[in-house]
Amino acid sequence: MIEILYFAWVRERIGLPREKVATQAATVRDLIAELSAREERYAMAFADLESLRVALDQELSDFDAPLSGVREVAFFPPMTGG
Amino acid sequence: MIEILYFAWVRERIGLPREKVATQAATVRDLIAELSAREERYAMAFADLESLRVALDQELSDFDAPLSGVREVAFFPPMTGG
Amino acid sequence: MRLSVQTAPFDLGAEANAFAAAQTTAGAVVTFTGIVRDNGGTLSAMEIEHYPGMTERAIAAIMEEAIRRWSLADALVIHRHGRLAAQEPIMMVATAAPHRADAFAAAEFLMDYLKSRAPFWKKEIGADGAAWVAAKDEDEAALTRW
Amino acid sequence: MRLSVQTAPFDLGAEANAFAAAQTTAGAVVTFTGIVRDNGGTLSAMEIEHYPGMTERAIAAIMEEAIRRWSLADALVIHRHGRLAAQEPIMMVATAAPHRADAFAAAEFLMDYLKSRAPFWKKEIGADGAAWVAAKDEDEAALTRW
Repeated sequence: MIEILYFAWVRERIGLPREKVATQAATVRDLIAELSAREERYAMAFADLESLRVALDQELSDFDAPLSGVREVAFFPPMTGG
Repeated sequence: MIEILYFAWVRERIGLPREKVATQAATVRDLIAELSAREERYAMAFADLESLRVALDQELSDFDAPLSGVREVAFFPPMTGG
Repeated sequence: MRLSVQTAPFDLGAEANAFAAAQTTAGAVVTFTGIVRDNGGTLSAMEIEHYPGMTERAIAAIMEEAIRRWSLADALVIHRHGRLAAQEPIMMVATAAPHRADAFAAAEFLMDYLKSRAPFWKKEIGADGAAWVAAKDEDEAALTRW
Repeated sequence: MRLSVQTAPFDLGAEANAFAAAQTTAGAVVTFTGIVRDNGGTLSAMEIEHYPGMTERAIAAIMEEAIRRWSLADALVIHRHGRLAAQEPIMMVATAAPHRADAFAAAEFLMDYLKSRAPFWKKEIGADGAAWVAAKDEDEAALTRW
């Protein structure tokens, strides 16, 4: 089981802040394909990967990173703090 | 009559903060020569022009600037504020 | 080094005084404070979302990098989240170093990295509705100078 | 814009708060504070001499230049003279601008020019006697970047 977190407009499009998912996805990209195949709201949230960022276990990562051993995946738009 | 002001170690070497001087000096350099000829303490204070700065009527200037119309001349070392 | 991610307002002056008073070797203290702009009266509030856990880790890593690179005597970051009104302070950084060039460079570095690498997202709430603030290309570009 | 040349101590926090609170269009406030370093315990006091009249003129001209070049919303300079103890604040600058890059650049510009173009001279008083602080080549060199 992987815990998936969504922030900002990704959270709003998918309609929930976090969920637990049973997946065999090997990479972040595979996980995104799995989720997008589920429901339209996921497909919409993940439509443009250019405008998305991903963190694995709270470290910024990239879509080709392997998921083996990862417990927490977070998807969000580019950050706008400060 | 020109009012001459001295600051920091220039003031300490010459031994006074300000004085009024009657002079016909055409430039700052001429005024320095006049003062240096007066007494050893002036000659010492003006020995190294590289380590001196001059302001005319409270604006930074240079040693070749003309004195005509100037009411206040100030000599001091490079500034070290902030 | 002190780091606080909080919903409560903070007192810029009290923080700056406490930070400066704690310095014994630093001759230079720089602070930056970000304030919610009202965009000519169109903004009624700002909502800041963040990623608890990752936020603190990311900011701590950025601060440690700044302290190391500029041999800072000290550094402080306070960043709020939740709902903020126009004119309220969003965040502040402070840096202390023996010389001013290091304190300035480290404060700018902290700001550039906080903007683009700490997981905060801002939403502007106005009379016409709410909109997420888009990341600026110039903020990403600012990172390349370090 | 406010400029004060004074012997009295000032409260960095109170000044920073008052400056930030007065801003209505600026999203970014930068402060710099210079503190008397004790040089590892060898310094007992600092004496700052200045040129009354010229000091105010020179600082005002530098501030006006900074406000013009970076379209600042506001600027503040406080600089003390007379006798200061170790750990006391010597001076501060504050800048306010819509964006942080302008507030940072203007604050650094103000500091670089104050250091080398405002008529202040510092004398360090220690156990071994007193000595005028020599101007640093790097302070003069810092001006060339603007």
